Amino acid sequence: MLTMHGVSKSFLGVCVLQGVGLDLEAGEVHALVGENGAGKSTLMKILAGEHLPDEGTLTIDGTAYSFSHPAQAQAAGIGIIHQEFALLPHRTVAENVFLGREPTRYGLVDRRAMERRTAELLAEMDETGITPRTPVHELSVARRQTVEIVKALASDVRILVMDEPTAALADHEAEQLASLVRRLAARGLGILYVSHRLREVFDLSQRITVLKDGRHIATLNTRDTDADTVVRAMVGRELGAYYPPRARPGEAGAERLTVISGGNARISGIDLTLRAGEVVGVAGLQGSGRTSLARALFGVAPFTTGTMTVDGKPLRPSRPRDAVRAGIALVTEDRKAEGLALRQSVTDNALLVTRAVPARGRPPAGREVTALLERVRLRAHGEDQQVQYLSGGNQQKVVIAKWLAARPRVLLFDEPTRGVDVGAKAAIHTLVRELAREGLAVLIISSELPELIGMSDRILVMSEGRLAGELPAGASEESVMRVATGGNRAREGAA
Amino acid sequence: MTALRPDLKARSRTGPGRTAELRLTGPVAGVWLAALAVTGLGWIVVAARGGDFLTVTNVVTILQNCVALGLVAVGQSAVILTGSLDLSVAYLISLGTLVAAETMESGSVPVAILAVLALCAAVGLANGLIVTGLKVNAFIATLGTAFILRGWIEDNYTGPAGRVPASFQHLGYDRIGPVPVSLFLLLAVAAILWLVTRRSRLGHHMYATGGDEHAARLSGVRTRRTVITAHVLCSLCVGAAALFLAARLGAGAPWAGTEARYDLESIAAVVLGGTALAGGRGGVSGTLGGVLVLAVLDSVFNQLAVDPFFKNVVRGVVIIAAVALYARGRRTEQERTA
Amino acid sequence: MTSAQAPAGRRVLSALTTGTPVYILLAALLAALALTDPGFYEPDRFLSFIKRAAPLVILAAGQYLVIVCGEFDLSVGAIVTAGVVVAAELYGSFPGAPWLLVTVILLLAGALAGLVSGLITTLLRVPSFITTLGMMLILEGAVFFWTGGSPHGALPAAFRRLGRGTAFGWLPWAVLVCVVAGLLAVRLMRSDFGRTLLATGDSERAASLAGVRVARARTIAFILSGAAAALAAVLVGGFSGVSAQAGRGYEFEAITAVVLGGVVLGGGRGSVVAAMAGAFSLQALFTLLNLQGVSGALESTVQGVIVIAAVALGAADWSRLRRRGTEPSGAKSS
Amino acid sequence: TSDAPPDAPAGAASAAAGAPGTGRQSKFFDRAEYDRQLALAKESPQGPAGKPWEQMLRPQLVDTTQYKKKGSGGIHLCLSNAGVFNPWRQVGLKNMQAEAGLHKEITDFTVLDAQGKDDKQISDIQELAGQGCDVLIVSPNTTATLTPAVEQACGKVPVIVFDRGVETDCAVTFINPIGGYGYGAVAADFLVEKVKPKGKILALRISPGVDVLETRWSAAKVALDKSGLDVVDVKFTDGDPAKTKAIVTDAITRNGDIDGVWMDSGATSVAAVEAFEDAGKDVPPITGEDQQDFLQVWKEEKLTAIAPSYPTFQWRTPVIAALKILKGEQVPKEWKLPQPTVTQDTLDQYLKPGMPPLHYAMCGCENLPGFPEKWGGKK
Ligand SMILES: Nc1ncnc2c1ncn2[C@@H]1O[C@H](COP(=O)(O)OP(=O)(O)OP(=O)(O)O)[C@@H](O)[C@H]1O
Ligand SMILES: Nc1ncnc2c1ncn2[C@@H]1O[C@H](COP(=O)(O)OP(=O)(O)OP(=O)(O)O)[C@@H](O)[C@H]1O
Ligand SMILES: [Mg+2]
Ligand SMILES: [Mg+2]
Repeated sequence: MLTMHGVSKSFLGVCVLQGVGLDLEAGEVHALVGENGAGKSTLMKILAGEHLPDEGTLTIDGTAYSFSHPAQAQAAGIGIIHQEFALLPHRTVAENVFLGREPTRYGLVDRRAMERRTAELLAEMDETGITPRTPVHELSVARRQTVEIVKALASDVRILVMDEPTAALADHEAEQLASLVRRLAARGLGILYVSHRLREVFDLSQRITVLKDGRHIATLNTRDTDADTVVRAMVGRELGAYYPPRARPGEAGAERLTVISGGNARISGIDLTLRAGEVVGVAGLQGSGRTSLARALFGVAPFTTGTMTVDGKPLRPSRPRDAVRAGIALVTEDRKAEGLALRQSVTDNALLVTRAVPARGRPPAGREVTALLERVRLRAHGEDQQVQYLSGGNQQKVVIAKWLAARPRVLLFDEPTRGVDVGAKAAIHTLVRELAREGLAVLIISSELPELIGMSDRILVMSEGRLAGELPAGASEESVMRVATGGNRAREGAA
Repeated sequence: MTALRPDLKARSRTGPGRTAELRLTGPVAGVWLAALAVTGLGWIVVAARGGDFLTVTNVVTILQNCVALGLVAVGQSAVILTGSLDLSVAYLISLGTLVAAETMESGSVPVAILAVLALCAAVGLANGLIVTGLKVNAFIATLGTAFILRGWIEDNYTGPAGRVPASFQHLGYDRIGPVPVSLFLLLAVAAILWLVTRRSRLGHHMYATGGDEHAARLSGVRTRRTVITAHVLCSLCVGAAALFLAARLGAGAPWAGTEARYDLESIAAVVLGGTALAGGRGGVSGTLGGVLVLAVLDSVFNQLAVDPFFKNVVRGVVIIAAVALYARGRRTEQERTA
Repeated sequence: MTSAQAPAGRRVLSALTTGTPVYILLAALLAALALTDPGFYEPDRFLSFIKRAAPLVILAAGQYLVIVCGEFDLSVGAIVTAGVVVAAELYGSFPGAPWLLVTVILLLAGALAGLVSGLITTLLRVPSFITTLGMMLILEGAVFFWTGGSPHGALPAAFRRLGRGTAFGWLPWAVLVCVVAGLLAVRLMRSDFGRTLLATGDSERAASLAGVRVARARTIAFILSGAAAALAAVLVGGFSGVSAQAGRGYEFEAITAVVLGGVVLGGGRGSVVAAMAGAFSLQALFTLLNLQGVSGALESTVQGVIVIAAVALGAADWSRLRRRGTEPSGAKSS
Repeated sequence: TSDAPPDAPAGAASAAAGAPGTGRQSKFFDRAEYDRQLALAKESPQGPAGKPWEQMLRPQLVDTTQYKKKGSGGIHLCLSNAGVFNPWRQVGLKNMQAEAGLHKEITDFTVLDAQGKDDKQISDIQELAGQGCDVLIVSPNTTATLTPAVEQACGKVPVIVFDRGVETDCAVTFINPIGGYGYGAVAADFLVEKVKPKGKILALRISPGVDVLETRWSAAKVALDKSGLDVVDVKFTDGDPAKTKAIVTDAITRNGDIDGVWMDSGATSVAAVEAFEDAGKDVPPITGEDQQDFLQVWKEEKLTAIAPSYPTFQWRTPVIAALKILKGEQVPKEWKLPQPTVTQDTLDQYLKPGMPPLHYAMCGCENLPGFPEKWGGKK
């Protein structure tokens, strides 16, 4: 029912899409994959009326369209779930869901109808933890995702675009989403599904379209292909082993960081030791307290109880600066809001920490910066390019470079490869292991279990704000999930 | 889907159902409480000096003094809610009174009202178009319009001009019982604006645009139109203020708006009323409270014969302190919920 | 990093192009001045033009620091007025005070006002628009309350030399002060502090999580802006003597100058050189309007139109042109 | 050397044409009032010598017995002041307060300050009228706009209006000096006398559109146009000394020489003088106002100068008038005060060392209690 043909788009003279075509049947889940910056989101945004294409045609059920405003796309029956949330935190769920198409009575907004309809939609999605009047900022990330979906479904959509809907979700939540996608497709919606998680792509889709560098590479029938083929099409070459080798026995050295019965409002009873040279993974469900653990270690929302030492010296970081001075680095889960000054150059971002905290050594000079950026394998137009114009994976590399410049002793990664494509992911994995080899202590929080298991020398599992268990390298996904969901608490959580 | 920790659960049980403006600690209730407190304080201080603060005349004067600033501030809240700003209101008021008085002198009152409203709508439209179309920051854009209006006024008027017929001056002077009619004008305009911002689609879009313009646009909101409409609404309110002032002054005055610094005062009142300068939060009802606080303060100063320069010091302190309190409230709220 | 190092020339180009419209505007205005008044470029007249622009340039540099980290300073005009009045008051009480001492006292007082604004803004989280608006009311009110509306002393010649006198008999001190202040501002923005200030304006959270002392950086910006305003007060007071409205309107002029320079309100973007060029443009515009004999009344109309137009041009998509010039030179690989 | 287009307004046009005219006369120019003021300026006032604030010109006395205060209680005097937004008004208000302090029978003196807001002043007047004042003194912010409020108040209390007028004669008396035409003419006549024929005159005005200033300029225009002097520039200074200096500097370089400077008020005359000094030129005949800083420069630099005044001593008169009214004594319907001019001869009399630079010499405050400290001066 939808056909896009010959779509081209360039930003600031850089060609992002070149003659890309795509078609979608009713009731079909059509996956769109490609490296970071391949142009997936741009194509979807063109479909949603956010960008005007430079060239190309768009027809729905035989009618040609050209959207210059998202409202027009909505009117044509297109709903989109954005890669970045488009929710207003201080407005209620119902207001967000009906934003731009509020029902009216006598010319005034009919709140009651709005809230009733929102409640119905939420109920349809088996979501009981949200009421229509809750302000969105009170919701967890996963629930905001639900609101986004409800919002997209609230109008009469025939085509639903989902741009990395599971990036912020744990596997277990992603499965719930998958069943919803199947139900929607069964209702006759055409669904365009963008994801970096190949497993769910193969799980859900009937066809897969691969983009690379703004070009259409292939459209494959899911049934007739396999992951290796898709990856090869995406990356343009064979990817070797997925994960770098783990630490050899005895490689883990001195204690770098220890926490004894640390706790605060969100987490409690944290006993933790990180050693030089090892990569420790932290698993857990959404909201289990993993980010809170990282934020406590880094002094953002510090421990209020317990003791913490770094290299044997006691440390009570009360703000990030204290942690940075002690040699701790945190790669946050939200790199755009927390990791980067988007309108500054690559260099300025890479040097930010060393400039702000001279105790970590003089800021490296030009040549050293170049070496650093080469080390993280950054692909950019130049060192003076603003990072806002880099793709997600390359932005993440800048974040890592920023920390490496400060020569840290402990590296905390919160979802280091969220929204990062397979190629860049592999590069980051390799880099992480290299850093551990050099004697850093590394902590990785990830919602993607294969990655976590592949990378970690041991795995800590969090549940309800506590460390619920520790598993050795190579533990199975099932065993991790068992500890993470732990008994009847799991059922309560699965709202 | 999410495993709730105990504290989260506790919160979500009380959380839903409450809208921000009903909270007693929220800025809107806060500013009305502040108005009450200032009144009480004024009453005590004045009484201690042997005066009587809450006489009917005095209350009426306070209310009367709210009207002009109230009209402008209510309009200003509309633009500020939308994430914009209007610094041209002062000169627009001046020009409005001049146009009103001159048209009334030579034509009729209805024509004059239409002329003023048309002029204001045009200026608002221009402001909106410059902000959205030319993408000039609202601060600079409306400052620019202010300069343009100023030049126009200075080039064409030397001193007061025009004459307002007695029939129209009723708006400025008459009372129904002890209540000035102009107060009804303010209440009517405020009610309309309240209805628009809180209950109409446009209003929802205004909050959305002010809260996050990008997100609003993605959700299908015509953000540009919304901003333009907010500017027009604001300027229409300014027009109402100009008409009221014309009625009260009996003539048009080239400095009616500027000497009273309606531009900065209205912004101060809006912010005092708890509307976030960045947009997206707050509302008309708070603004009225802010205006009332300023008027009550003024009245207390009058009663106590405070040095006018010292008044400014106190006003500055009050504005900063009030906003600091809101910021505190907002911060603790964030800490609780984030 | 795979692309080649940016050649120095290109970097200069890109630094200049971030403020392109303002340099074009300035060039146009200076050319128009030359046409209007052929004598404009005689050395002493041109120097006196710079001398007149000096206070605004200094204010713009200070305002730039505040704007670039995402704030506003509306109190600078009041600081200028207060500075002049306080200086006169000081001389009223201590007629023999050495000028350097009084100048230093003013600078410290300006810095103090900035410190207070900065602390209120960063610690109490009051939007700086409000903080500095309040500060403006407080300063004006307090100074006039103190002096009863009119300053008591006169400014002696020694104090006024910076604003009025010349060095070596031909170079106005004000020009020298302006150049030094400008160079310091450029130096500052190139320093680590300057870069972190920019990053703070761009993303407060990212900066704070990178160890930047955000509140401190912002407060320093306010302090410097306050001190710059006090320095401007020394020049203004020196140039024209005691006046109770010495700084009237300077806050808006300074902000306009900075925005003309392509600096984005909200922070994180723009160069201090362009901001100062914005101040020169504004002064050139005033001079031109004056020389053209545009009737006093219409002057502000013309000014309004030009400011809107210039900022609109700056907001237009110049980056498209710019990008062409900085197309990556190194091949993509990896 | 001006490239101003021929149709440019005011000064520029005349410079281009070299004609004596200074452009069209302001539409607010009122010939009859102009003639009346010039005539008044020539008359000598009635009243005690040396106390100009008690003098009156061509008084038409009216009966006030109806306002005579009965009973013995103290007098409650009220003032609705437009504001104290410039030094002139600040000096004036101090004069009035000191005058009120002179009289024991005044037990209450309430001042409401409208801070330049017409709207607030209307409320202030309403408030005061309902507050049991014995006399209400009004210094209106704007002439036309306060008329209705004053009319209302007239029904309740005896009202005295001063400085700017209102468009009603319901007030018992309206106190003001001769006026703007008189001011402008004195200054212009001085230049006509002192400057060589066809000399180049620079006219500096504060800002357009202010009626009290417009009258000053339009009177000067009449005199200058007639004289054959060449008004090369008419510029607005916004009352900003820095801008004034710049304008004068430019005018000097552009015109080679300036032979006389006319100013519509004194705030910026020192800046104009300095511009000549900084340019290394002799200061030509110049006009100013009775502000101390100008008088001081005048004396120190031995200028050829004149300072017409809009005297601040007029702030004393309303209190005196109020007392007269409450005693039932006659007062003039329009109490025209003299408007003395500071000339070379009287310069020393008005120049008071130790007074602040923005003080107005014509304050008539020298013998008031608290002088000079209250006015910011030193003994
Ligand atoms: N508004 C914009 N201005 C300039 N460049 C842009 C803009 N939006 C996207 N780009 C660039 O276009 C390219 C494609 O981006 P797009 O977001 O479509 O990639 P993507 O395939 O969705 O990647 P990811 O997997 O990281 O989400 C990137 O190089 C990006 O930097
Ligand atoms: N003290 C805090 N103040 C503000 N925000 C916080 C605080 N602690 C955590 N958060 C935010 O709350 C969200 C939920 O974090 P939480 O620790 O509860 O779960 P999590 O297990 O870390 O979730 P995830 O699986 O996304 O990492 C995160 O986005 C985090 O940034
Ligand atoms: Mg994307
Ligand atoms: Mg997390």
